[in-house]
Amino acid sequence: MSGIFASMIDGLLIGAVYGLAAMGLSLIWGVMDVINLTHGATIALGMFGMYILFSAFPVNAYLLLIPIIAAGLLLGLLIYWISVHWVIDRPQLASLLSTFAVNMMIIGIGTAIWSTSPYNVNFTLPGITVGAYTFTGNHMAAASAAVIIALALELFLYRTRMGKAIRAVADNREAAELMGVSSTMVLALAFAIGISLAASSGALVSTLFPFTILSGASYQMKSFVVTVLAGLGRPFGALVAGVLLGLLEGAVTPFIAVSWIPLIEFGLFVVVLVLFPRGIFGRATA
Amino acid sequence: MMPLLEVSGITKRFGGLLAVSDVGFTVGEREILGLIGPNGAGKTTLFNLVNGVIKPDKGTVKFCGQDITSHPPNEVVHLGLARTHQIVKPLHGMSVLENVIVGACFGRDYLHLRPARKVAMEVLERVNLADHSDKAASSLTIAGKKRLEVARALAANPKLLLLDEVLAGLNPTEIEYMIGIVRGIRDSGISVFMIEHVMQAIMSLSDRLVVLSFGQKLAEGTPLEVARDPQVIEAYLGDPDIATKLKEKN
Amino acid sequence: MILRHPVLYIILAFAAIMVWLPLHGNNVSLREDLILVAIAVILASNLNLMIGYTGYVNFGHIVFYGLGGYIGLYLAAEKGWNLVLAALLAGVGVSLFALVLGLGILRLRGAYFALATIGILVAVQSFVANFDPWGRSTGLYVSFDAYEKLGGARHALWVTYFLVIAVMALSMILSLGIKMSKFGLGLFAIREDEGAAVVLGVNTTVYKAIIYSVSAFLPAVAGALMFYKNGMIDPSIAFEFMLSLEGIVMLMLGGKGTVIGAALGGGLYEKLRSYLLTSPKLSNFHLVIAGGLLLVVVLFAPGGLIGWLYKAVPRSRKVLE
Amino acid sequence: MKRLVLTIFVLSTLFVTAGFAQNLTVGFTVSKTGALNVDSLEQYRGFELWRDQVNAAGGIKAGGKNYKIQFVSYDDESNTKRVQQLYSRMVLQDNADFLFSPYSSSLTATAAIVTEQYGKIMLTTGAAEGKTYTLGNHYLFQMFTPGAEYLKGTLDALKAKDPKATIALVYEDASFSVAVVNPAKAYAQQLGLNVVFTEAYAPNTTDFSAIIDKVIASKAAVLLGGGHYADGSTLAKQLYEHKVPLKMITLLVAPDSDKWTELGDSAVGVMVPSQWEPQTAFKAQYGLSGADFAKAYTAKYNAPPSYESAGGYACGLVLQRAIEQAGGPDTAKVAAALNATDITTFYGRTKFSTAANEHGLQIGHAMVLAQWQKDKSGLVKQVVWPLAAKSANLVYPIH
Repeated sequence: MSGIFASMIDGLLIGAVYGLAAMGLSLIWGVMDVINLTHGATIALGMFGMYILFSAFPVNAYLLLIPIIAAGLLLGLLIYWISVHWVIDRPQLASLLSTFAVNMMIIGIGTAIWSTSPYNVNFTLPGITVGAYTFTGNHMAAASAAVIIALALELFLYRTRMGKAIRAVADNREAAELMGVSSTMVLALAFAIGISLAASSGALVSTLFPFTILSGASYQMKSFVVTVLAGLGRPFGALVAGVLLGLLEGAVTPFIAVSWIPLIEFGLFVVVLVLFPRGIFGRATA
Repeated sequence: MMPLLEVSGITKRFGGLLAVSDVGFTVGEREILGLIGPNGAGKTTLFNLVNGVIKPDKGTVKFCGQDITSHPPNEVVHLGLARTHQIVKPLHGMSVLENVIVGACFGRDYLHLRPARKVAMEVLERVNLADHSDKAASSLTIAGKKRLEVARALAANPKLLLLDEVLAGLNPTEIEYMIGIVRGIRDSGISVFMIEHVMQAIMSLSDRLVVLSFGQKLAEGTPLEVARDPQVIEAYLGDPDIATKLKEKN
Repeated sequence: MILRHPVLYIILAFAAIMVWLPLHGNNVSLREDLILVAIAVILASNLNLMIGYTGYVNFGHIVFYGLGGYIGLYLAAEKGWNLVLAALLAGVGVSLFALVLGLGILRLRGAYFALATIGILVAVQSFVANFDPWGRSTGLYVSFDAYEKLGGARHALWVTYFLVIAVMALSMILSLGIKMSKFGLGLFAIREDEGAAVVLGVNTTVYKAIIYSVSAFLPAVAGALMFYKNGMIDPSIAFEFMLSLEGIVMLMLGGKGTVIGAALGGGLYEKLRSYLLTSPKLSNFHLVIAGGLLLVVVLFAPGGLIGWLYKAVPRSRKVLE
Repeated sequence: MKRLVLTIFVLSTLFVTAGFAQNLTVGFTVSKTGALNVDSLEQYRGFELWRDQVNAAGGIKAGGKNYKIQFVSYDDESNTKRVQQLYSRMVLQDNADFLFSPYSSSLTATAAIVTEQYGKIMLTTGAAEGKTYTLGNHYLFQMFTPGAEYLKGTLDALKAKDPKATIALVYEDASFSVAVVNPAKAYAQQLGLNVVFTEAYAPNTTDFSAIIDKVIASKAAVLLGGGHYADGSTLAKQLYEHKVPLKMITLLVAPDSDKWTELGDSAVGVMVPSQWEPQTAFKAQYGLSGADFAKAYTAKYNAPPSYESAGGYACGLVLQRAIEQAGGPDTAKVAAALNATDITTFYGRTKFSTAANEHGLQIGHAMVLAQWQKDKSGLVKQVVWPLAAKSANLVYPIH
């Protein structure tokens, strides 16, 4: 097997996890026009959630996703109530800053509890070896879990009453309210789902790499890139864009030093923003 | 004599929708040209094409003999073409006076702050807002905000003023007052090109009228000629209210 | 005009006190505290030009400070330039960079612009971390004897302190000057309604690019001075995202859009932070407290301290605006 | 009358000197949190053990006085910016008499700027990078053998075992590892060894899969590099998970820690260049023996000492001797005594360069190469190079 092929498969696997993280950001952004800056902190909480649960119940780490998703929903409702509910009708800067404030508080509390030292979740699934290259079991499991969660969300948004209400509010909040949708409840739920997605992506990452309370920040950055590539409010598009970003990383790394990747990614990010403000896969401008 | 504004063959397409199609007309010195048409006819789009907020796909706009097609709005103002908005856009966080100073500062004369303040006070007197000059722009009534829109545009010392539905949402007394302001503007030597739905007002104010329907120019002429035009009546039959008014005018 | 403005004299008095306090009794320890306060005021004041005056949230403002630090340190330490000259050139260079960048990204509005500034911060940091002449991730170091040119390290630290105070005073005077000018009026119009501003004749493209560039100048000069004083620079401390965000906290705390508010917020926040960081019980909670403070300000007092003052004592607005 | 005055004078001097032990404040920061916490804590324990032993023995006796050691220290969070603030604070507000360095080359280089600016002596340990000492300092003294020596032992061993083996250099882009790898690359060429792949990764990297794919593609048989504990342990773990067919792995710093055994199978066979190992028996001219140090350390901390711990303890020992020789804590005199130091302790020989262009650089100390090997009792760290100091034979290839 050639190097670039292996590298792209690695990229694809990790890309699914980037995509899952970005789905949370994208959903919240699209539905309520809030850029959720607690995203990174929530990802980190997902990592530590997995660490705590796995330390207490050393079963298959991927089973522990279920309680983490549930806890993420509750956390999301809490964060919504603290930082978003009061400023939802104010200019975007207000929610940007209020969610950032909550982010600082979460990071502060997390630092007080866990310090900024690295932690590990010591759970390993057997990998698959093809030629000289081995793909770890954890990467494959994490990528599969990400895709399953993404599909579940897609089903929820398109097949259930509540999901349809969320999409209606995303399209036009006033119209949805006129049609009897309680927008506060829908917004709170969408936010909670977004946070839960972020937390579960954090939990998946924690099974792959060591992490600190600050690790969420870099995945938050990646989520921005992915969300902008995908276009706002398109959660499943975010998954696809995440996978593409992973593939891009995989395709590029054989030829340049890995340390150049952020420059390429974020340079691309700025260029896409300026040239295609609605995302490469976004809807055409009206 | 050369017309002040000369628009020819202007066309704009949004996706599959032809918003403005091959429209041409002129506005002369000291003239009031009215622009009417059913909702969605492309009137505001036409304004946006004239002052450069959006760029046309085809056609030209000439102002004082100079081609200003696709010039950005801020340059168009410097040349002496100012406008108001249908949905008022006051600078909320600033005072009424500051709003008008902005108009004077960045208008045709590009005044410094101090002379701009003087001009702004004069203009506020003209539209009877001088007593409110220190108030926040956001605290004005809708009538006040409409007058503020006009004042800001006037402060630019324009040769031609585009007024986009300055009468909409006003009560009869306020309409009467605003009509007086518009007449005064023309009498001071400024040409006016205005969109209006209040038929009686536009019929009595305008020297000539242009009728737009589905992005196309349907008719052009004096109010009387336009009102008799069978095509116009047909177009307005979809809007019986206006059709009745047109017939009354006959 | 500006000479008659009371705020000018408040600024000058503030700068004079900042100079006098540590000089009186040769209090080096106080000087080290105050230089951080001055830097906070510089960052908050210049950020205010974007957020407070023009209404554009710049999350990556720190990029100017860091790049200024790199250029300044490179010229002063590696090329042996005079410090003041190196700092000024850093300011000019970074301003030009901002001007070019601004013409591109200022087409974006609202949150999109804010996100682009984050992207730029990360991209620049990554570039510098891979840039050989600037020492990649390890950064640049000043030779210990470089300070001899300024009369030895002890003396050099005082010289850089006075220069930073001067930059601080200039930042505030610049804010005041812009606020009182026609240029400032145009910026406020952009902040309130960019669409209306352009129709009123404001050349928004040029105005935005200029203010973006101007807001880069003094932070870059300050960065050059500060990193020279610190003796080293590396990508992680030059482009600290957290510091960029804290600048926004300072501004919101003091009151965005006002000259005094930006300075007040910068000064207070830095004092609070250094107290929390060195207090053994609270050091772990400084982020929690700072975050809580920001949340309270955003939710309940969007005008910040100055906004609150204006409400409580309406006459104060007449004096300070 | 005269006699009375003299008696009072003598008595009072005696009273003052013998009656009160004075305190000497030594300041340093510890990375209690952040990426460097594992290595830094081990270094701190070395400092602490030295202080406790000195104070238990009544303090440092110099010039007829007794000086008890007290520490002032803060958490630097593994962050260079904090280091500068805290070293300023220790000099200006806490009035530290002497300073020890934080852990790691980059933090130390930053701290050195402050200590030089204020003219304070700083003994550096856990910091092998050498460039700092060429910047014209007067008060820096380095305990660690400089970076250029780190990989020489490995390369010599490789030359002896398998001169045709291909080498990949994968290292953290940080002061220390750069200072190690650049000269190692030159040395490998000098030995005629074949370096087929070189790449630096950003500090705080956690995902090495892209680099590992490249190492596999390069068909390298030997991997040298790493940086500190956090990244080095992660790299070793991922190399193992990806089943990279390597015959030799030498990583900087990380494998020296006692915590290395937590990596399980990933830990086996990995080598580390070491400043000191318990097995290296130096005849101490000053202070305790290596065996006593290891015993006291293990008793106190319930873990064997690493070379960071030994460096920390030796740092105190060398300062102690210099204060004794200087007859007190006067900065200029202690600096002179340190400049004249040439002593062998349990940690080995210590001698600082006095050349103006590299003042304080360590020129007396030598390094060994250690390897984690499996035996009946589990994982053991053995000294395998130089051959004269070996406690076991080098295992090559690992698997």
